[in-house]
Amino acid sequence: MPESLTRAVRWDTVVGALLIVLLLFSFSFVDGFGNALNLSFLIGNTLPIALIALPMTMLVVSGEIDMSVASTAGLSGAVMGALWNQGMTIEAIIPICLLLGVVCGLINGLLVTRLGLPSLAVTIGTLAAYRGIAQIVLGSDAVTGFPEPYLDFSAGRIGDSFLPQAFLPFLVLLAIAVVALHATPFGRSLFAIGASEEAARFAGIRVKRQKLILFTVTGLMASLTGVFWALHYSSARYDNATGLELSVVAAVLLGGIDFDGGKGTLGGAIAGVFLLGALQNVMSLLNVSAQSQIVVTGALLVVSVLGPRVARQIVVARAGHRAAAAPQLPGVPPPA
Amino acid sequence: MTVTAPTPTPAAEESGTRLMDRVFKMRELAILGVFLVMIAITQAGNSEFLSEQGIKDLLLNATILVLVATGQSLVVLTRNVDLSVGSTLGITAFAAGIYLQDGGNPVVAIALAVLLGIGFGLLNGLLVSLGQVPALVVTLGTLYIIRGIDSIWVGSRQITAADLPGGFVDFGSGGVSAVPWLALIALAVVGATAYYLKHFGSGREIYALGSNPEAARLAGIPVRKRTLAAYTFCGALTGLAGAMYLARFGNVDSGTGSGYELTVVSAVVVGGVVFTGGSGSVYGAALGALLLTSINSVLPALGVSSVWVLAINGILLVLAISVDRIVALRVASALKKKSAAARQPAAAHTVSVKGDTGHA
Amino acid sequence: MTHPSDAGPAPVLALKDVAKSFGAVRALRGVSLELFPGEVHALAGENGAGKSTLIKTLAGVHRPDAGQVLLDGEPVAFHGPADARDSGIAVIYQEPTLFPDLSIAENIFMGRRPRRALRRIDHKATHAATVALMRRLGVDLDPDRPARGLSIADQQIVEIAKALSFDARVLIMDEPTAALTGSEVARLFGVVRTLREQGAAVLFISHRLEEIFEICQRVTTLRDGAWISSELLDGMTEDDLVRRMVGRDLDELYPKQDVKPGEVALSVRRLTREGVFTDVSFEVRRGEIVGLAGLVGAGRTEVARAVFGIDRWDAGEVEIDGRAMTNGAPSTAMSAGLALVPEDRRAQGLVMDMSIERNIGLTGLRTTVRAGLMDRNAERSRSLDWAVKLQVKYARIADTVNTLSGGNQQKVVLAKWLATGPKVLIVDEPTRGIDVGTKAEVHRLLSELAAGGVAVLMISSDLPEILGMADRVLVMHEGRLTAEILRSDATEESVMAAATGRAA
Amino acid sequence: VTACGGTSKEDVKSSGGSNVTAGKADPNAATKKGLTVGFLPKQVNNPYFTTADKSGEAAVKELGSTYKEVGPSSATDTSGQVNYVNTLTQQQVDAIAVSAQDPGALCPALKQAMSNNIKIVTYDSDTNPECRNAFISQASGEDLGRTEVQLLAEQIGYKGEIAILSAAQTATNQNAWIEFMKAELKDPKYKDMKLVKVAYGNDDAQQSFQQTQGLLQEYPNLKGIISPTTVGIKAAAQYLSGSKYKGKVKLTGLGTPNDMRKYVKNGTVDAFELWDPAKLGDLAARTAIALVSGQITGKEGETFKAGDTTYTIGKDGVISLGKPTVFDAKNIDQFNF
Ligand SMILES: Nc1ncnc2c1ncn2[C@@H]1O[C@H](COP(=O)(O)OP(=O)(O)OP(=O)(O)O)[C@@H](O)[C@H]1O
Ligand SMILES: Nc1ncnc2c1ncn2[C@@H]1O[C@H](COP(=O)(O)OP(=O)(O)OP(=O)(O)O)[C@@H](O)[C@H]1O
Ligand SMILES: [Mg+2]
Ligand SMILES: [Mg+2]
Repeated sequence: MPESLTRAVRWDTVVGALLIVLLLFSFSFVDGFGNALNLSFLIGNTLPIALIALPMTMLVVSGEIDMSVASTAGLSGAVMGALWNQGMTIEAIIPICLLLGVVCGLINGLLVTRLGLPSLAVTIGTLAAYRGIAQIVLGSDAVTGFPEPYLDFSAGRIGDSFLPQAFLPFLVLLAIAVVALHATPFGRSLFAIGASEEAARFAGIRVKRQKLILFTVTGLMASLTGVFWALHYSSARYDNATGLELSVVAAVLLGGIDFDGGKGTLGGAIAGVFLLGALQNVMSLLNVSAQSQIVVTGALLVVSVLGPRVARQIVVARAGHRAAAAPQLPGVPPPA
Repeated sequence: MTVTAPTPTPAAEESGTRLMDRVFKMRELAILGVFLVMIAITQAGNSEFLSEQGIKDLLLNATILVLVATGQSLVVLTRNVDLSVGSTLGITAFAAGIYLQDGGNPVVAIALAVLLGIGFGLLNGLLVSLGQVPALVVTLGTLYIIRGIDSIWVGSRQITAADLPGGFVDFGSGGVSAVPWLALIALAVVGATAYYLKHFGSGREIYALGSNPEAARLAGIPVRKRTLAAYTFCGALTGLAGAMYLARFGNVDSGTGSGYELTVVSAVVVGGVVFTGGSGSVYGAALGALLLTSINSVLPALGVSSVWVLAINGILLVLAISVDRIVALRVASALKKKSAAARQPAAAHTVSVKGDTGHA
Repeated sequence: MTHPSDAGPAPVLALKDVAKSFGAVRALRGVSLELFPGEVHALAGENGAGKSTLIKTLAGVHRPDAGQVLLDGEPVAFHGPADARDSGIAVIYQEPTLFPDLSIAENIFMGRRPRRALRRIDHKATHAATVALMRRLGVDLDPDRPARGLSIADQQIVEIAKALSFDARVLIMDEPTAALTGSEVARLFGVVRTLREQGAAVLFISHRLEEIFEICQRVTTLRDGAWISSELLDGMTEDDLVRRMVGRDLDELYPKQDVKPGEVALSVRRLTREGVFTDVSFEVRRGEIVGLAGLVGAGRTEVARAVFGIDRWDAGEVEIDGRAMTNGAPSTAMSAGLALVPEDRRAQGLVMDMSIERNIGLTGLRTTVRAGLMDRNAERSRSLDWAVKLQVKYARIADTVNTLSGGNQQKVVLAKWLATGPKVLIVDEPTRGIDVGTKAEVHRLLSELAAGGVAVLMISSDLPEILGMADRVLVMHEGRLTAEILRSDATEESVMAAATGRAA
Repeated sequence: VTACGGTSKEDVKSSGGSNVTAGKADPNAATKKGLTVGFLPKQVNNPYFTTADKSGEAAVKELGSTYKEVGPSSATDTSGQVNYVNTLTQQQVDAIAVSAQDPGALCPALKQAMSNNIKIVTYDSDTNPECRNAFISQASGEDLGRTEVQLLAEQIGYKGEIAILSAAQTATNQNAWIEFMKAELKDPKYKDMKLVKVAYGNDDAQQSFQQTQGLLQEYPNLKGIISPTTVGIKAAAQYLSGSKYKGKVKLTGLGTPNDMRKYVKNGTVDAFELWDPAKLGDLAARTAIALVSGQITGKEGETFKAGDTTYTIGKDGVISLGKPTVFDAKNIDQFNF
């Protein structure tokens, strides 16, 4: 019993439970939370974070991080705006933007894998570089007026339900990511790389290649997010999604992904994303001021890591006492 | 079974060591080199750049970042991180400001900021070391908490230069000819910290526990105490930096210092302090800070349109760490070849000695 | 079973009825032990018997759940390793615990450096003391070099130097010789004898029984965490000792079957990695076990790494089954049927935070797959099969490997690679830290594999093992192959002569 | 029109329609009471918006309704602002007064609110016209841009190099003002003045500081700086007052009297200007309630009375506050905001 308890007290389970509690609470007690419009807004505004959280979780599991995601998103939004201004068709623009994201991710990946640079440093650098290039590309323009079908898709709902239209494609991506991380050899090797890169290499895992793939996918997803962002808010500006990386990192951390690598589940990460999103929504509806919301978010982060730790320590201590109290076997008599 | 292994010749071994030493000093030298080249180019493009005022500005700009980066590098050395520095900077600056606004004594105000910084450092340190939870999460949490408390406390108030004693504000921009007081303070702090880290047992233990926490525990190093001390020190320096910020900019509101943590982390990383702990120096971190802030001064001075500044900034940052890395790799492989030559029997040995004098 | 009183004075350090559990694993139960001054006391037992746990209890790393630690007859409660150290207890742990970023000198004197005025460190004195220590151990390591990148053997030597650096009343050594070759061991024993004569109490663990008989006076055996016996070694035979440890008689330690070598499976031609090894050429045939001997640092491990593709080579070629290997590509080598059991199990062999199951599964990521997805049942049964075959001692297959004893960890590494069904198997120090029983088991396994047509290259610093198991012995000296000796001609003398470069 | 059959900007333009407020104004309708008006500034805790919103609150209360303020804590958190529009919609307030971080991004949410019968007033920063009922403009961009150039020209004697220190490159209002400054400079009387550079300090004290340094190093002959942003002018003033350029390089722009008092008194700054943010908030509140009461609908030409003044709605639903106030050593002590 204590053992199953220890295993149950995992971050991701705790976060998932918290999310459910919060939702139950909000549906019953918070005015305006449960209606379809609010829920669709809640989900729609959380989607960009959730989208980037997918590859970010994998990256963190493999022991790396990409701080440049928000800038990549901003850059692809800016390019989208600039090309749109040029009169290109949106159907041609979107693939170009995604390709750009791939290039951004590839650059990060090559710097990390070929030169062996720490990814935190590299991506803090490219965070500035990509955002700067976005500024050069689009300048002070705020491009609007994208075609209605696209705007509807990224901001509209499915009929009168609470689900944004973009939610279904997200679910597909989520499913792909979950399978990739938790059920494929690729995912398995990421956990090994994150926990011990050297041991993974000695097991014949192509560490560099896997990492390069991951960074590239992260770039792709970031640019997809950038396109989605520009359409969702129907505004392409160079500073779109500024600071999104911290929200993603906070959510992923909250979801129990260990930044030392090798641990965590995508379910936890996504639960973390929606927990933060829902919490903010609920607090706003309850008229909690923005300042207090920040304190609550911070406290939640701290508690989410301290809580399970304390619980586990109590459980382990109890188990220890029990084992010690067990009757001692007499020493085995030595052979004659 | 009792056979003695042949001992390699001491001379060859020593040459390897000296080269090795150089590699390690290299890290700081590379940054210094990049910095000097950058300054030289800028001066060539704009002769006003290194005027007395220009040098003063350069140093003043770096001061606050140098202080916080020094504190941060101590924390990073212990294989932790403190993301809450930006928030702490903001709240300590405001605390000092509000005290001065009511007619307080500047020295007490600085002490107050430092004490408040120590308080938050202790909070972080206690959470990390006693809770044994990942520093990244905890300090991201305290980043939000302290910022929230700051904004609730500060509200829409702000401290402006007019509210502060003239002497305090003058102190923020004054100095001995081109060297500002603030820069002297920062220099003293960096020097003292570096000396402490090298020459005191507890300083070495900070490196040790970041290098291998498990071994540190077995070696009887008081891991929690040292971690706590590193955080407290970081908090103290951030508080000091908060007071300096107030003196320098004369202007504090609820947003002061937000987003600063990324700049600090960049400075530390560019300065060659390794994020997995145990390796790097505060000189490096300080140089990293100087390099980063100087990029921001260099580009406007060269008349680069501010549209380009951000991009160039980022690219330079990536370049700086790449160059540093490539140089390190090159030297390491040269070193390997060299020691290989040294490991060969007698004939090769003389060659390596000759090679060595060539280098000297 | 009582301790003879003629051993001299009262015990310096003792354990009385000590118990210690980790969750459900009862690592120690009711164990007692007495260390006397001027005596080297051996601690023997199979892998997982609880030896390291006992040592950590003595050293203040673990707090006993029950029972007492007695220092000079008085019960003490160490609150941490520092307490034990301050009471004059020096410990060498089984796994090296160095600070990779600090210099060797600093590693040795961490916590008790010579000081100058104002409690500043005296760097010069530290350096000088380290040089002196190194000389005493007869090794040549630069005191200012960082510990990062030291071979396991060198790390072990630094650990020894660390323990010797203060005049401990009690010296505790957990498998200090596991990574060392004859010469270093001889030096170490010289030093231990001196300490013993000066009145220190020494506790010594080794799975090499001949070492126990060479240096120790008394032995305590543990089995499954329980105390079995404490007695003088005088008059005991190796078989007696083994029986106490294992509880039964042992199989033959070197069960080498004679096999007729088949065609060439691994062929290495003129392989060179600058500064590390030069012009290495050899072949290993199906059914053959080829030993690779040499002194520590001769470059054996480096050759294996390059062949497997971990490091790139600068010149030469490697062929497996006639297929040329790509430079620096372990995955190609793996798919060609090569397996490498690496030297450093903690860093290279295992992902310490992963379960036993997943660790063994890591080499099967390409085979335990159905429709592109992991086949969890196949993975589990593959892992279970091999864990059982190698008699890994664990509570649950889903436990992380860092809860296993050192020897059992080594078995997991072997399992992981044997599970790939290799054609060519390179084992680097395969029995380091493995108890005699298991060692025999591993040897039998290698022998069977060879009999089944696998080509085996065995790197080992355990000379008897090489002599007992190899069909042919290759010897390296300073990065070059200096000799190839057939089984019939191989003796300790001939191999050592080649290894030290005396018979080039 | 396009070759590959996709959708491009031109296609969209032709199909785009604008949302014109329906209904008819009844200037004599009674002012409704018991309404809820939500204020959504760009950033809470920003002294400027606090001043504006405080007087908005006073006006709302005076008219017998309930006031509430929500808002993001960062001025670049556009998605946060969108969330707050949504929150206010959920809470079914009667009107929202919002200062938009982005002209386009808030539109879907604002339209959603309007379709829930909530009246939208923008103040300080506008959105696209079809996403709100009315916009309270602090001063016409033209007035601000031109007067700032005039102020500086007088201070430097219509001669020498000048530069502009703006906020973010994307700040819509800043850019509009800068355009008018450039237009004003075309006047022959400024023929000896030359605008050498527009720098951007991103409304960040440190960056504005360094941009000022850069301007002075790059253009040693610089005579004056216009900073049409309160953060920028404050930082530039602080830098100048602690440097050798104090009093030699003139500085003007938009600042608050409390921020700038010290620099006016110590001679760093001669004069600067600003509208009264309190009036801005007041008018936003009154406009919102007039909209809900049906006294106006936001059409061009409608008039309504707010306090003692009667305002006329201009083109695109823009209501202008009036000319800015110039502050100098003589009058600065009469103001406190
Ligand atoms: N930290 C731990 N957590 C859980 N179990 C542990 C831990 N440390 C040791 N054990 C278990 O305690 C038992 C004794 O291990 P110990 O390391 O003392 O064995 P040992 O005698 O030193 O073996 P070896 O010869 O292989 O080194 C083993 O079953 C091991 O799995
Ligand atoms: N130039 C050098 N300077 C310092 N150490 C070196 C140098 N070259 C090699 N070494 C050490 O010696 C080792 C090289 O030999 P390697 O480990 O391959 O030898 P080995 O014969 O397998 O010995 P071992 O018994 O340690 O496995 C390296 O791992 C390294 O730690
Ligand atoms: Mg052991
Ligand atoms: Mg080896």
